[in-house]
Amino acid sequence: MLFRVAIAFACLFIIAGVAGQPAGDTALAVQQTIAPVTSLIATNHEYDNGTGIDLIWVPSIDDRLAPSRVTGYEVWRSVVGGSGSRIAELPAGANKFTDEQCSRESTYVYSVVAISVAGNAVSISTAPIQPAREWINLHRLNLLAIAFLVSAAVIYFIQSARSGKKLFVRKIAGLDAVDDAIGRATEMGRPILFIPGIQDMDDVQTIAAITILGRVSRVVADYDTKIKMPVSRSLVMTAARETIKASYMAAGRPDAYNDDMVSYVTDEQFGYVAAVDGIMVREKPATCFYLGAFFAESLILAETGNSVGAIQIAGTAMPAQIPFFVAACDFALIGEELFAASAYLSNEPKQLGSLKGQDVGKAVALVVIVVGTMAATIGSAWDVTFMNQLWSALKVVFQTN
Amino acid sequence: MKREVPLFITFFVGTLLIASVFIPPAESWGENFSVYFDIIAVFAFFLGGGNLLRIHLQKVASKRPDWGYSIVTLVAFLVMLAAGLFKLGNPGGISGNLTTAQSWFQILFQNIMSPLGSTMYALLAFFVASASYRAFRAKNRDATILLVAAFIILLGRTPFGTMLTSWIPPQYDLLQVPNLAIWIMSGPNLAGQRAIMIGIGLGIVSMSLRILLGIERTYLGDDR
Amino acid sequence: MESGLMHHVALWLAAFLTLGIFSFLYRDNTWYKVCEAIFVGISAGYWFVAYFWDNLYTKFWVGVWVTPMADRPDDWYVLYVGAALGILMLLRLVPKVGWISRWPLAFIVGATAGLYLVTYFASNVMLQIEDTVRPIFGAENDAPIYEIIGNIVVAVGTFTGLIYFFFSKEHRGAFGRAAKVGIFFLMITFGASFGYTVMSRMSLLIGRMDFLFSDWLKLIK
Amino acid sequence: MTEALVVTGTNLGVVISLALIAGGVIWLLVRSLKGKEVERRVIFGFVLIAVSAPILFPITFHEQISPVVKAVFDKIESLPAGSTVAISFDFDPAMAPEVQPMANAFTRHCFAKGHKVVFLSIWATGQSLLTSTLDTVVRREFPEKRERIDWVNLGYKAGNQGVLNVIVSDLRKMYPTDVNAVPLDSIPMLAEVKAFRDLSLILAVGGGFPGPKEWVLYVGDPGNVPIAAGAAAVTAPQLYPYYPRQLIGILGGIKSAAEYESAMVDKYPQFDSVDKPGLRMMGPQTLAHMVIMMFIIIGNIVFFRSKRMRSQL
Repeated sequence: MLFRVAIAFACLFIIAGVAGQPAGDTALAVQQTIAPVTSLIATNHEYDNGTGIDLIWVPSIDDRLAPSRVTGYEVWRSVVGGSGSRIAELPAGANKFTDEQCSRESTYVYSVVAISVAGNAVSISTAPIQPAREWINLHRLNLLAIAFLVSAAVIYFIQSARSGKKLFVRKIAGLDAVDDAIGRATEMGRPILFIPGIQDMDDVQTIAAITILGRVSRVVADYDTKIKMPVSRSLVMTAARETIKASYMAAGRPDAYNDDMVSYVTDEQFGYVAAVDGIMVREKPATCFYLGAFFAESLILAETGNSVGAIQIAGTAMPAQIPFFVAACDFALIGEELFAASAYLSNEPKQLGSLKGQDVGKAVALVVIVVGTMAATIGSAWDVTFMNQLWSALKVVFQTN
Repeated sequence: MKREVPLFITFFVGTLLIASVFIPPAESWGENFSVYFDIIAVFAFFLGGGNLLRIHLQKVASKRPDWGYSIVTLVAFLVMLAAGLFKLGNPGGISGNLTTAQSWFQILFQNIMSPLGSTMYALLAFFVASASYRAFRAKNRDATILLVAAFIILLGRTPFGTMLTSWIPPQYDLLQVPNLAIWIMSGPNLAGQRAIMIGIGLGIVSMSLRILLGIERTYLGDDR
Repeated sequence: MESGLMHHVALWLAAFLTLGIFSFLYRDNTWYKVCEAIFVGISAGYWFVAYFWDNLYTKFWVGVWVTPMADRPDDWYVLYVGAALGILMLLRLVPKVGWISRWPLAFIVGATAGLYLVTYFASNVMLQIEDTVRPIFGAENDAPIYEIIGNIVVAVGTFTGLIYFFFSKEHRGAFGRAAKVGIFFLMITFGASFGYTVMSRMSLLIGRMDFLFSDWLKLIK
Repeated sequence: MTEALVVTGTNLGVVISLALIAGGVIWLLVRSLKGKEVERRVIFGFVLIAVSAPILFPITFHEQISPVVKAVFDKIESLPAGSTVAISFDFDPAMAPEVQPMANAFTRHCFAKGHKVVFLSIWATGQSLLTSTLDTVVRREFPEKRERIDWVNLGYKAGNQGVLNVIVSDLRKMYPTDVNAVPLDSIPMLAEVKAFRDLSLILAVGGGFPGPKEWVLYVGDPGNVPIAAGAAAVTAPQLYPYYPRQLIGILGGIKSAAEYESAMVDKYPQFDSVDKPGLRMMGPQTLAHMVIMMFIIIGNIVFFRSKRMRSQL
């Protein structure tokens, strides 16, 4: 209703403006009011589930004055056969808007109102438009292509390793120490402590930690070392028990396995840390593993572990916590090494093949950084067209969203 | 069956969610997963909470060392459960807001859990100091770099850093410690962070593929 | 809100717990063990209650029973799938069919792997690479000298840092030297982050000491 | 740019505590020159004194606003009055001493500029801290601001980044009502806010997971909304890669909070009388830093002494 009144008013203004131009009195009124936006066009928002419509327009002429006489714009939408409503308020200078609250079943008409202190001006309405849904998001085609490329490299090297091709993998210091660290605990007759971070199974770092646990517990089962694993999530407890149990089965000693090796403490970050600290000072583990997603507790754990003289092997992909582990632990896996660890420890060719595959991703990154930086620098410093084209092409290819 | 079905589920669900990113009508699948996960997590807690009860009850029953503390844990756990599940003390009753100031749950949280958590967190201040003393030593080249970077940043975050180098003329103001600290954060630090982030991204791709393809299956208790 | 007595009890309780945790710094002792036991019990209860009301009640129960049909989203029935997976999880308690509990686990791990693969590839790999690619002299060729040095440092640091992470190539020769430069940058990053963090950690202690001195002992206003 | 060291409060107490620390350090220095390691508990004791003394006998320093902080301040300044801004309380009591001063300063600034504020939390523990800001800042200092007209409290929703994923495109799907069960559709200030991408600015205050980074990934980038972070100092370095494109500015730790408070007082002198925890905490902060740097130096002296002694053997 309001919408129609607004249109009616706008028409009146325009008529009054046009008709009254020569007359002195009304000319003043015309000066005070403002021009509406022009060239308002509505198009379907591409590659969505049929929920979006893009609007673009040319701002009111009065918006180009300095200072602008327009204080802002309102976007109005009406469903064909229904009522209209204001769906957005935008600042002066705006020239586009995306309505993402549409329904595929409806047809819409839009108009934009320019707001000023003196009065408002309504644009001509758009043609009726119905949003359409697409089945493939072509905006993400570059993401799909590059992710596919890297994935294909990983799978290719897994396959080629499977067929018996010899692969070189560099030493990862922290992981070479795993056997010795467990052996030390066995000799000293003290337990090893395994902390899989404080996140749940819906964090990929926790999953990485559990896969490493699979390798570590295999050695533990072989050496007959005691393992203690307090966890802060129930699901992690379940997964860890499965994993350790399987290792004991594989080592041929299912009777030595016991559910109490893994125990749930509490979901609360510092409640968990308080309990783990207590376990450390009372049971004095010979070796501590901290692998997974860690937050502030990383240093509390590492310093307490150090005070009881444990060998500490840590690894996380939490950039903020890596420094603490590097500084306070004997060995630290940095970021990517955490994800590579289970493959490295397994020493199976196909697992190692995947490491070579991810190196292809790094190689691509290196090439793009070198070529891109050179193109961007040369292009912008000496205005070389080809270089600029190359630079913007790379930007487009690596843009996400 | 015991081995194949979980592997199939992993592969199927993972592939579906990868695809959903590229298919607009499937965009909500990722959201639905987080709802599933939250619901599964509640059920899983019955296992975790049950485990907590069992361990401490066993400790008390067999009078193992420190069994007295297990009683404290059990009482605290059950009191909190009762207070929260029955919304004890809540003026709105069982349908009221859980965190109303008068409810026992909120009182216990405010007066017991919250000071405990803050204090445990505050212990970090002490550990940061002892770790700095121990770790920041010029043992080798790497450790020396670590030490120097840390020292500049520390100095730059205090007014003394400003005073110490304020005599440096404005055209060389980068050498003033606070500016140098900011430059380290946005220059070399940024570079290191980026390398780590790119590495992590690729590491996740590779590990996820190993999991989806069933090469990595230790988490399922399948170790071959 | 709280009566005077209640307020005092709460204050002394908080002080008792605070000092109890601090006493751990001297050594493990009974006081700390009591605090630890309380903390574990209370917080485990807290999280279960939070899960119960937020997830099981608000998300599931309200979604499938309380909300009127007309107000439900189109896909409300997916909630049943979540609950079904949860119940499968509990089958672990029944030894004979315990292995079925691997299904929901497989579901979670698969979904997590799938979700992370794409989102992290986009935000960690693609976006970071794109951000690294920029003109060294600034977009308008007007960057001051320290910014130029900064840009070179970012490009070189990212490049060599990545070289350090290569697994399938031996760190020898020129490649090895580049990897050494990479470690150099990583060490600066670690040192800088550590130094930066010291600040943060001190604030927490200041907060607690402030509580002890002003709220509890009333030594300062 | 010489900064005056403004010493206030009981000067005698300041002198005594500084003397205590200095004396202790000299004693340790002498010991370490003999190549002796310092025991952990001694370090702990020093930290305790360095933090406690300036709390009991306050010392304050003047703060200069740095560009990353100024960017946030200027953004709030430049928004037209009446813009809708969200402040998310994604922290717990333990992190609160560091980031709550930022949340409070943001709240004051938004109200002083006449913005409308949406309060929410995606941390279960953030809810009560949000309530405390509402009690101590909003209701006490801005009694004229009315709930649901000038500000609204959406409260907490479980689901971490899942919540963000939804509210960026549909607020009502996650939050059908505000914290007092009032339907969002009947709240005047949210009439045009259908989703978080309709907001003018989001101030993500927090430091863990989910935090500012998730706000960028799940709301800022897909919804094209400006986001500013108020982060614990520990997470600030990881946020730098997102600045200035994906994050318009970053407050990292109590120093940034102190800078923001200084800037607020410079621009709005009426806030000179309110509590400025950021500035207040910089004294103990600075002293603690000095002590840690001392220990790093002592640690290196011990190290080189013992290395020399070993090589002489």
